[in-house]
Amino acid sequence: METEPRIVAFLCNWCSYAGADLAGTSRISYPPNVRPIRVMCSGRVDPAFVLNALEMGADGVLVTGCHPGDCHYVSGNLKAEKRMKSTGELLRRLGLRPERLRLEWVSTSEGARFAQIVTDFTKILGEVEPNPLSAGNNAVAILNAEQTVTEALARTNVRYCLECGKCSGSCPISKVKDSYSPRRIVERFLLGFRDRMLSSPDLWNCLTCLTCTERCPSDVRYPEFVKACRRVASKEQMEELCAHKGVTTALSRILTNPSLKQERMDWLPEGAGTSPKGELLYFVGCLPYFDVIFEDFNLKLLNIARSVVGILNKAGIRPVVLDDERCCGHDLLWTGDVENFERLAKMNVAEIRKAGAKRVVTACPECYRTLKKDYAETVSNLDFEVVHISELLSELIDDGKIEYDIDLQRKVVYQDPCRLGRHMNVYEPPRKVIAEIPGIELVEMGRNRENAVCCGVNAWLSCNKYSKAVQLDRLAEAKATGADLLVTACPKCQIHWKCVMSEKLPVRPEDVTIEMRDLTVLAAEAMHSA
Amino acid sequence: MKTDSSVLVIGGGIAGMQASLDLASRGLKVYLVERSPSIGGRMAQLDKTFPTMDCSICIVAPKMIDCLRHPNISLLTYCEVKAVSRSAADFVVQILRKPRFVNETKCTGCGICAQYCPVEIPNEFDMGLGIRKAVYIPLPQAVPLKYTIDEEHCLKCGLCQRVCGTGAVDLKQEPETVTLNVGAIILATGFELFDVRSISEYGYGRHLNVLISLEFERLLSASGPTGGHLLRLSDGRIPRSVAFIQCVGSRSLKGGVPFCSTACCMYATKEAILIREHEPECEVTIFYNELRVFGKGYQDFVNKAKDHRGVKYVRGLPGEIVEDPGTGDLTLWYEDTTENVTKSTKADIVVLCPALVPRATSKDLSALLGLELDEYGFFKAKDRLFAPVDTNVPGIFACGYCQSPKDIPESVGQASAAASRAAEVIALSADKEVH
Amino acid sequence: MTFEPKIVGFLCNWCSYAGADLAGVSRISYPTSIRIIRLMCSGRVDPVIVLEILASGADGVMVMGCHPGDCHYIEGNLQTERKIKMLKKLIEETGLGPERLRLEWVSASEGGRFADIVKEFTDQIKTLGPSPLSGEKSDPVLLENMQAAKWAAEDFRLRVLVGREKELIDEGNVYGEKTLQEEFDKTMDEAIQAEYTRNRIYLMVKREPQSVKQLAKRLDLDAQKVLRHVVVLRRRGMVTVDRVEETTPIYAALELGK
Amino acid sequence: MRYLLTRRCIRTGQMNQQARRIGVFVCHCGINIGGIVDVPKVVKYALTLPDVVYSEDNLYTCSSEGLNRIKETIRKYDLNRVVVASCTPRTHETLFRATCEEAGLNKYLFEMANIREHCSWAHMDEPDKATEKAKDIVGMTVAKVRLHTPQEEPEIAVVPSTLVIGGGISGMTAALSLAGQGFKVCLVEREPELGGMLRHLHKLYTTMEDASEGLNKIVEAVRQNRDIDIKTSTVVKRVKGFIGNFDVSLQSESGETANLEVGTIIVATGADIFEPAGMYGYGKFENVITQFELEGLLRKGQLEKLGTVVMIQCVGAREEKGRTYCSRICCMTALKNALLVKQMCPEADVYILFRDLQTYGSEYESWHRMAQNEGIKFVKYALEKPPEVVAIRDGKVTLDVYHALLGEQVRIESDLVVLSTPLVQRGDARELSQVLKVPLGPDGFFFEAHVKLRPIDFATDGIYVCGSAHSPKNSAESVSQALGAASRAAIPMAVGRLRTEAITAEVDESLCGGCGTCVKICPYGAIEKDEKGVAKVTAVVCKGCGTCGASCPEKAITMRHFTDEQVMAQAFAAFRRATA
Repeated sequence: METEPRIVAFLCNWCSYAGADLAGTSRISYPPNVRPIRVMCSGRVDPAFVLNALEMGADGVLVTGCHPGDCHYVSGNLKAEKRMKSTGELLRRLGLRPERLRLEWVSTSEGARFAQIVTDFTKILGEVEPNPLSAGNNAVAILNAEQTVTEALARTNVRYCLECGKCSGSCPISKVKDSYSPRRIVERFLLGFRDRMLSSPDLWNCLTCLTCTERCPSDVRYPEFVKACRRVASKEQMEELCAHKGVTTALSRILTNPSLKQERMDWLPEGAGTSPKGELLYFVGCLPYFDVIFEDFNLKLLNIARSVVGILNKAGIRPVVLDDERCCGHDLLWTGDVENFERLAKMNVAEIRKAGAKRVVTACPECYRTLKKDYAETVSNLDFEVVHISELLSELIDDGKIEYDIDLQRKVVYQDPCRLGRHMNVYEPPRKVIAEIPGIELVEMGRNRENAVCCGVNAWLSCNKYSKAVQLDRLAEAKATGADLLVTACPKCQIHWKCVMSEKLPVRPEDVTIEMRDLTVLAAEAMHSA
Repeated sequence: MKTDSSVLVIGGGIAGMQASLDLASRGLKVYLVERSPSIGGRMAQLDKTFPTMDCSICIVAPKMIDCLRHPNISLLTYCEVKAVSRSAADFVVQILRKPRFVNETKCTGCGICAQYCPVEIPNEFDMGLGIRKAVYIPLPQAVPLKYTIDEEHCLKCGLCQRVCGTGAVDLKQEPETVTLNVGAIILATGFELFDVRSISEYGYGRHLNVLISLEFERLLSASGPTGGHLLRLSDGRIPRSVAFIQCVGSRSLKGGVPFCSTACCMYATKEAILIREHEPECEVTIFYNELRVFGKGYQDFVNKAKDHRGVKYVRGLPGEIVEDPGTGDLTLWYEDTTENVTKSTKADIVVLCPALVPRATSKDLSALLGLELDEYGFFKAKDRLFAPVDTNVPGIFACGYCQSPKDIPESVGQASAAASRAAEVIALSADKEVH
Repeated sequence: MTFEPKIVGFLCNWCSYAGADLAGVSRISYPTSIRIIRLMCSGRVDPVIVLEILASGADGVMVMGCHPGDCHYIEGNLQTERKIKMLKKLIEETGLGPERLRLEWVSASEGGRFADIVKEFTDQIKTLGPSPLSGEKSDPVLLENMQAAKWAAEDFRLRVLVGREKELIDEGNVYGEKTLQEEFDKTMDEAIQAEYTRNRIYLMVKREPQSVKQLAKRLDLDAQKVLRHVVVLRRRGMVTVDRVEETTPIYAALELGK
Repeated sequence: MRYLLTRRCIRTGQMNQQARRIGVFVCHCGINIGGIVDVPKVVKYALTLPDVVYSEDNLYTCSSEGLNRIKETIRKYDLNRVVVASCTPRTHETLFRATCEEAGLNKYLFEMANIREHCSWAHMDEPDKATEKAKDIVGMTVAKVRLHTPQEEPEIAVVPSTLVIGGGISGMTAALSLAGQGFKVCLVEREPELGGMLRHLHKLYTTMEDASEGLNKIVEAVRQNRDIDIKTSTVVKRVKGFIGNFDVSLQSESGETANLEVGTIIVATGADIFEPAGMYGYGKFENVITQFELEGLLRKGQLEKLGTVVMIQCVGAREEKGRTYCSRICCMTALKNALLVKQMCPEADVYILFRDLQTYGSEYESWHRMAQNEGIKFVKYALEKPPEVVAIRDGKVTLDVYHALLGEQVRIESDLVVLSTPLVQRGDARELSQVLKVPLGPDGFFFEAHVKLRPIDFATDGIYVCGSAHSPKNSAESVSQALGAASRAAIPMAVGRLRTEAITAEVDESLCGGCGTCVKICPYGAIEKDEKGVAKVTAVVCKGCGTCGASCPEKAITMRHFTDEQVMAQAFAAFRRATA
């Protein structure tokens, strides 16, 4: 039978909520399927709220606030307007339909208007198909903590810890949070303080940058250990430390729903050459979504995708680009949600196979690691090769398939993203791609390659004063090289650094602000018609 | 006992010398083979020895000379064992005599040749900190005091030939093979240093002021490149602070060797004390994980360093060393694991104590002699508990570091042990001949 | 020109000499004042030699041995300690001042300590000034006193007492009676006093025959004591009655070494 | 000279009639000396000294080159005294003496002037004064060498047999090796049976074989060996004589004594286990035991199921004062036993409370990892904050330990507390050290001749040490050192004869009053009174310290090579200006 669409409504305390009250006191009736939530201001409504509501199966989300100019908090409602617009766009690209989100202005005196809005909204929602998502949708793991930890202790060599403290001396977080020490966390696990550890925030502070693993004489793979423990660790800690209210992980979870029809291709420029099937597949990653979520940073992240396709076309390659590509699941994996990760993995692998690709190229180090390493572990006999764009490009350069024809007079410093560097040992190809560009002087930071320092945040966890400190330190190091352009091969580095740069800084801005560019974008800049 | 029975000792370090002297002074003939131009080994490179603080060359030089002068010892320096076969109780050994291009009998060691030689190269004996000529003696107290032309760098300009008063230089010298019959063989090939470049976070090879301990030892040595003055290589400044890092490459399951080199904690302590004696103002810190003080008088030695010499011991291995590109000063990031805080400290010089590993040549020798090596590359003992110096091949014995990590006294003791076993074997074969 | 002390140092071969070596090896500098004489053991230092050297004008003498317990010859250094104790008392008697003699323990690893001690002692000597016996003309009285001390140190009695001290205190005498340290020290002091005085008396009468009274006056001792010493000297065949003036015997010295 | 010759000086004053011809060789030692001291000046000065007929400088006098120069010159100028002014005689005297000998000169007519350690190196900033001092030092040496006389080193025969004291693994190994080399051995053990410490141990790391297994093989071999004379329940009562000819009297439990002649002696008396009376409730509670006692329980299989076992390392070792040393073997023993306990009852919770884990060498680290792998828990404690027994209730011991690496207190409820206590010197060691006249070190263990290069010899020739009597060792290390001792002892015996010290005391009978002071003073019992009641020196026992000479009331004793006049001549040369 036809079920009533379920609506979650966020009402601002000063106008809309009162308006709703008035509707009641005036005995104006409206559909009962709305579930009002009072917030002080419509500006309080975060895109994450919207996504979470939908993820839990709401068919529509109604956000109401004061009329422009009436906002009790001056301009909260205008912020809400901007935010809801982009959230709507997010829903569109997700294939969840923008109609499910509605923003309206309702004043104290507009009881009738409120009732009308709810009635209309219900009607509209009745016409679109019901929300494919539902609370039962997400996979939940039932795990034995004891067993998981013990298994992890063995698998990741943690038991061989010699307590030498080299990890703490290497860890970017320990350096700014002197009480944080991987080996001490390990020691506690070894001494059997399991529950205490699983409920402590320490587990979520790890950047999983692998610096400690790189240097640990006892071959203790701490980040792997942390990854395993996060599966059974208390999630409250995680939620507290989660950046952006977890909008991105929500996004990833939503994408595990097979029936979604995404709208993610419209970034492709006119005349860009792609093919539905073929040898080479370009795995775009979350760029279309980040493009929306972080539009304020104005990083134009989709230019990375455009550059990739551009360069490949220039080399005479028409890559496959999947219109139903899903999130690679990296963040879910590293926050302990292995089950939903596996779903994504299977869906992506299936799509890639369908396209008949023998080779998958990614421009994102996280996708790169995840596809190449973690998919291989989840999905048996991965029958395609995964390469990073930098590897492909240096290959094309060697084969003379592409060449730079624009002289860029720039002094460039390169950041090794953790996932590309320490995780996958790709150090030289990106440097080659940069160094080959005419007119470019490539300089190094003191700590480079396996000693490079993380951009400060991973899997959108614990973005706090400590990660900020790490970021500022790294930016200062880059700046100190005298370079005028900081190139990275990871879109997330750019997001995190841009974020810290656009904040109120505890240091002289000129010491830490530097122009950034993605490796591929830089490469494209050096080629006509790419 | 058959006194004409002879023993081959491979390696002219302290262990090899001790074994040779023990055997020779009890009347056996000894052939002491050393691949480098002079005997003396590692001990000759050291400045002092712990815990007595004896000047190392001062106590080892007499032993070197004893070997040279002992009627029962023939020194085969700049030689290598090439082949070994067995005939009855004896070993038939082929020794390759590498061309010195200097006639040993004619050379007086006056050094004129080196004065005129135009080629200058880093001196291995000084760990490359000092320089030598292409015609050289590795160290002033070289035994034998005979010059050697290193073919690799020699320009064949012939200057040395012209200036040599005794016509000892012979650029046409050919390698020759010597064949020996010996009743027993003693291996004492010692150790080499693990290449710490691979532990890139410490920046050895990138940061000028990061040294390895043996380099530092030369830097302290009165006969070293700075004449015993403690100076920083980057700018010749007297350091105000020196930090030692233990276990660089040792006790590692990854990127190193799993075992403990045994001597580092103590020699670092020794070097630390020496610094304080050279430069009382200089702060010295030793970063360690576990203090290995199991030897006789070692704990007291460390206590002395702590309490009377003001050497600072920090339990915790630094994670990385960052160099200030301008000054060359170094910043160490570490966790003081007994205070549980991560912090950084500055140092003018950082000394890495690298793992001491069996020589690469041990492999070749083991192949040559049919010896088993243990999983770490040390010569495997026949019975670790009750026959520690015996190898799997009867008549062949091992002593010193090549058998397992140990310090000087233990090597000396074990050298005597090997001598004892060799003597037994020879006595036995003598008996057999009698009956 | 500034006063550069001349110091003779007796160093035992095993510890102190090695310590001095270490000072050199470690490039620890110290005043050039010291002239080192190597002995196998500090126990070899004969009191007479020390006195001879001081008598002949050394500004100072140092004796260095292994720390108690470290002696290469088990306990030679303890013998040294006793000898030095005795010597200091004797030197005090002569008026030269015991601080020109110094005993120190220096081990093979104490290069720094060796240097410090030499420096310190040199400074001390500098403040004391040149030995009154150094230089060309030196105080004849003091010289004679040194001679007396020398002979006293050469004398059987003091030597045997020093030699037997340990035995008498640790093991006891032939009757198995142990002597208390203070008891022994008392005996020792008296012996030193006596022997020294006797040798002075001998030297005085050697210069010119004189009576007990005269001697007593010169020595500023009461006549009885002097007489007792003279009697002993006669018994030892060192002194004889030269002549008798009225009732007063005038004593003269006999040649020794017969 | 101003001073009066003493009686002795008069007598020996007129010696060395034959004309003296002294050669002085001054070494530059590269720049070590030449860089500071004006060596040519010193050479010139040397030539002004009495009886010096030749002097030259060398770059390295100790080089084969320099040594040849000395030999040539001795012949060319027919020198009968040689002085080398270079470094310290402690390292180079033997070398130069030998060189003189090769040139046919009695080696005691040689003397060294140390102008490096005692001059150039010590006075680098005062080159002029250093040069002056160097001149003095050379002057002093020449003054001494002038009075030198040739000395002979008496040669003695060496009895080809060894006394091995202690029938443990070390003693037996040494005995077997020596017997194998064709020497007779008398093996003395105070216990009724051979075996020593190993008799009480369970399994040996790292082979994990039963201690008894290896031990029995060796005991059997010793018993079978014709050349080894085993004397159990026997102690060494008295040792007289010297290397080559020790005469030893043994006493058995039953009181009868036996005498024997040996050429060499090996001390292999092992060590005792420290009893931690009163520490951590030891002695009060039966579930607080020592690691040694645990060995016993394991050996006898007397351990029933265990819940929690706590092992505490360094109990009574590495202390601030007293037993400051590390006992070397405890960490591995604890690891081994911890693993055995785990094997026995895998569910047991085993803690090792340690300070610094001594898993040195090639394979011990892997044992540490094995233990980690077995889930054995390691807790580091600090000397200042040792573990504390807070309660002992119904068979459970509650321990509080401050985990230095966590910075927090950890509480452990344990069923068994095992204390790893150090090896300590045996109670009867001091007695033995007096019998043998060999020293004990500050840690109470036997003290070798040189820590670095003579780890097995005693300063007293012919006596050697091995095993835990020297310092704590495990069986492998003891065996290795025992073999070493065998080699050292075999050297004089294989050759059969040896030269002894020439620098000895000499009694002038005409002067000796027979007071016996020297007899009492001599630390080596080298002096005895003969039938005439006159002191006699046993030259081969005398080590030449000279204490007797300096103490002889009659000044009847001359110290060869360090005579009064030699020493004094040296002293007076020190102030040529004052006394010239």
